[in-house]
Amino acid sequence: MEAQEAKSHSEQISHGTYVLVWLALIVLTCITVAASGINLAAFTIVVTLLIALTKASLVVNIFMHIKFEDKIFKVFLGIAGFTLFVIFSLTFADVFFRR
Amino acid sequence: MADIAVTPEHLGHSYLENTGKRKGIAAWIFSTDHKRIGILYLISLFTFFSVGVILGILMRLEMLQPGGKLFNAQDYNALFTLHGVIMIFLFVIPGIPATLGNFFLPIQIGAKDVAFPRLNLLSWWLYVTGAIVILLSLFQHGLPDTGWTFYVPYSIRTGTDVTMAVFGVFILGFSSILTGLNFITTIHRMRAPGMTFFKMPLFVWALYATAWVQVIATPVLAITLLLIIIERVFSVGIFDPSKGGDPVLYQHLFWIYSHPAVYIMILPPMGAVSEIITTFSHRTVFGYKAIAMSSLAIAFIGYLVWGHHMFVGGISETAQFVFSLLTFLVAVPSGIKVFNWVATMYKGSIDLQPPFLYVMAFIFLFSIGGLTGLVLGSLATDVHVTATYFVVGHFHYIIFGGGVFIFFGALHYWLPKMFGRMYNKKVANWALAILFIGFNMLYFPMLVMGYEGMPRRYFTYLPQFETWQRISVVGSWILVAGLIIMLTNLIRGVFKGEKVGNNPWGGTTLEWTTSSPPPPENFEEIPVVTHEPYYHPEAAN
Amino acid sequence: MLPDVQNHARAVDDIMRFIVGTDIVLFLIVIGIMLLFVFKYNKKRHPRAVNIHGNTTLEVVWTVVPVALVLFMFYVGWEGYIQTRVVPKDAMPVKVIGRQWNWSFQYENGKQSDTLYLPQGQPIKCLITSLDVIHGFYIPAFREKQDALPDRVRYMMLYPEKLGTYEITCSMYCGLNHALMATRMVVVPKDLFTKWVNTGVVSVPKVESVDTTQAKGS
Amino acid sequence: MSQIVEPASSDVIHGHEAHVHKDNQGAKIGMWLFLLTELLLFAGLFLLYSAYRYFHSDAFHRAGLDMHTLFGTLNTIVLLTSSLTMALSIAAIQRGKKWLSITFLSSTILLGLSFLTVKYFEWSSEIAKGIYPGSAKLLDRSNGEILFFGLYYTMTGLHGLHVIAGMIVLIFMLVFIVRDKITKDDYIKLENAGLYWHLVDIIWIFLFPLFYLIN
Repeated sequence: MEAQEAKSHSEQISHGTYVLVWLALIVLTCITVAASGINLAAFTIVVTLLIALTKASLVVNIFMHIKFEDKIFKVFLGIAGFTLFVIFSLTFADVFFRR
Repeated sequence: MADIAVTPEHLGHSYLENTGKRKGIAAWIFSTDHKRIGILYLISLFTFFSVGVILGILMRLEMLQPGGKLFNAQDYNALFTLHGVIMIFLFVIPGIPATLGNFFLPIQIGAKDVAFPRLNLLSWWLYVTGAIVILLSLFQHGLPDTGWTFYVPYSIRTGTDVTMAVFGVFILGFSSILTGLNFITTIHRMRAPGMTFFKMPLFVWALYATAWVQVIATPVLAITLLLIIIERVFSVGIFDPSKGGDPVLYQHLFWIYSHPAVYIMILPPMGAVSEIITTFSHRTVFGYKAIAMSSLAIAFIGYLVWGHHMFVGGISETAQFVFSLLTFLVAVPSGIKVFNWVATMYKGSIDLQPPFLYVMAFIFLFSIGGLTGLVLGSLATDVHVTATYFVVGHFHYIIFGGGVFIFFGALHYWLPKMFGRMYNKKVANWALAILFIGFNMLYFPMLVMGYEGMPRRYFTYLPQFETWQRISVVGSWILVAGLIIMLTNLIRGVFKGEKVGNNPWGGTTLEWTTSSPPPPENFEEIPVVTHEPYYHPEAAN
Repeated sequence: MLPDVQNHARAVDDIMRFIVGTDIVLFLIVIGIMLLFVFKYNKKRHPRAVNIHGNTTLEVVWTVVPVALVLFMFYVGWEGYIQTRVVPKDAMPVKVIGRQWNWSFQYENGKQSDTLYLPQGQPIKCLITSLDVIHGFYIPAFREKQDALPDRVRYMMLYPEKLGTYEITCSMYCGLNHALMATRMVVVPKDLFTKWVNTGVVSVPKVESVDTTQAKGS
Repeated sequence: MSQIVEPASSDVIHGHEAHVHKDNQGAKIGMWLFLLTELLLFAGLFLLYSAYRYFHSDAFHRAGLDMHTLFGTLNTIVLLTSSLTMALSIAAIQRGKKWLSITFLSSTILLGLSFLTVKYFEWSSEIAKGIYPGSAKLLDRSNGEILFFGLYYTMTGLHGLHVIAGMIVLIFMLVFIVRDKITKDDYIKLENAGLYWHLVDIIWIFLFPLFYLIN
């Protein structure tokens, strides 16, 4: 029964959408390479990471169908994202403030 | 799941009888039946537990007098390393989830098996492989001597066979991850009709929280250990200070896993305690939702406190502030659980059977462990007592006095279900009394010695500690006597015990509705759940 | 317990007493109530149980009160600790160098010693580092400890008030002779210390002649 | 892998059809949980990277000068394209187009192979320059640079191992499709293998700017 649901979810995506997403990914890659050439000092890393995040969310949402999946998968991703946030922020509570 | 018919051929059979093609040991070590896998784990776990106990006894024996008369420094260092690695990674972490969890999780939610039975079997094989790899490290270049924490840079520089031991632990990590994801999927997908999340037994809730910790935390340990191997074998600069590395970052990564691992060790016992207390109080549990939610809260806050292992290790003052604060907060949900358990006894009709007595011992010992934890969470006092015997005493109170005592208690609780036979209850009570006395004699002196400044991992000590050390050594003998009596009694019960009915204790969760021992399919008919897990119709409302 | 050797050690003991005292009270309450219930609601005395699903007021109380209590404990512990991180201007720096498996100490004028001689009444800033693996610089009588890291210099404050000899041990496992990586800290009068640190020939109280038991606990 | 994507049951012992438990959603949940563990495995490395970059930001930039942005960009495009063909392969099997699916899946595997080939040339060129773990030339450089290259080899190496693992899984899937074990009605294995492949892609999306776009 659930298999039916899952199937209908992913079938909503057409070949065209996939190709469009791929094009967007390639364009974003080119932008990020170009942006890294410009000297934006500390912002370079912020810009490149933001672009990487955008690319990753495209892959997760469309290629990996998360956009069309049940809520539970989004909850799982949320748990992982939150864990990452916790691990990084607490470690950096040390790293940033070392004397 | 519910639409699957049970064929009558299973009526009267139990999972213990071979019905398939395989015979003898092969019918067990290749079985995908969660119950058989649970038993396999049980046997392997207790084998390694015995090894760990022997190592522990030898360590204590060394402390009979100062000066390292029995072992030299190298041997003693290997002893505590192996004792730690074996007890932590081969016994307590797989612990209740792999054994009793495997056995009872599907039954308690009314399922036929876990979601991925073959993966479950693979987990056991990975466990065995990991254990063998760790044991192989004994025969290579000398026993590993880093302590179970494998702190860099010592673990990178020592000439002993750390690589092998670390690789073994790495494999065990995978076993743990697979068990965790299996349990989460099982709980999400395989609950019997009517079994909503808030009708699940609290043991299942505890396993659910634990499984999340296993899935989310273990990979961090895996990569950390892998980095040690990469650094040792390929001399890649990652943690070694001579190549610019930062050993404190290793400690961060190590404890990001290893602190939550404490909750892998203690949450399942907490779940079992909730089961046992309600069963023997013959009433419903007090504050079901609070207990269920505090399992998740503990698993979650358990992630935020790893830094308290490093208060003197070189983290910033900001980090010290944050981690100390969060550490104190994690005490609260554990406290809530204890209060709820005690409140569950209120106006109950308490039957003082061996499992319940284990729970009383647990509440006693776990309270001491938890309350000494407050001393360690407080920065001013932690600086003094950390890395001393105080810490050793504290975590043995938590993990051994808390977790492992309930492992024993839960075995006493569920053994009649698993094998359809009862152990000798009188002997069980005596064994518990001996264990309890031995335990306190062994570990309470450690708290005192720690406060007086006895650092841990010393093969010798100053003469002023001699009295306390000797009390502790004698305590270890008593404890072992208790262990032997208890295990012998249980094993005897499995084979020769008196036969008992399906529900010897008057339990209300689903496992008590099926036969003892359960049939291969767990239930003759898939149960339909209509009421709360701890519904005692005989009690007044 | 351990001797009064510096203000901070007394503060730590006070905090310890406060936490352990609270612990004992809480412990007795929990265990007392448990035993009372086990006795009162035993099957024989109380054959018919009552299903009680919960009590919101009670549950809120036993959540809020512990939160307040642990927050207070946290505050006390943090205050006690952060005082020790203050470095007075007149602090005398002493380099503490750990290596497998001994400690050595270096004074401002370059004098080196295996025993830590300190002048009485002088704030000391120990600059702790290691030459190989991580060690733990631990003076139990002073309730102070910091890890010695190979790549960094970390500090720890000492305020020796009383003359005497005190144990220094290694608290972080560092290999074969970890347990033997011990030395002593000797607090001597200021004038004697000045002479010693400048010439090294003045006889300071011999380690053996000092009653060491006072530094080693009960 | 196949254990993860394949829900089975205890019928091995009893050998009757009655309770073969087929739960695609469950299999997908299991797979996602597995992906989360992979994500957190790499998270440890990213954490190390970010801390070390904070400590040694100048040295990291200096070390970045020795990186081949071209190889990195090329590989990014290769891997993104392989993700596209992977997704298309699943879309094809959903529509029952077996041979189209096989074509796309094979191109995914070939793209994975090209990724590894580029990686081979990239590493060879670094090693030819004398930059490899433990080399005298590397140890002469500053601590931050040693760490940068240590992490570079570890992270791209581990990622490369994941690409190899993914390719092996995909080859199995290819065989399954050819033998009609994966069909229009039962393609969960392929879907889960695809999820794995996309995850490997996502990790690379983050590795790329951190190592190749730092100069």
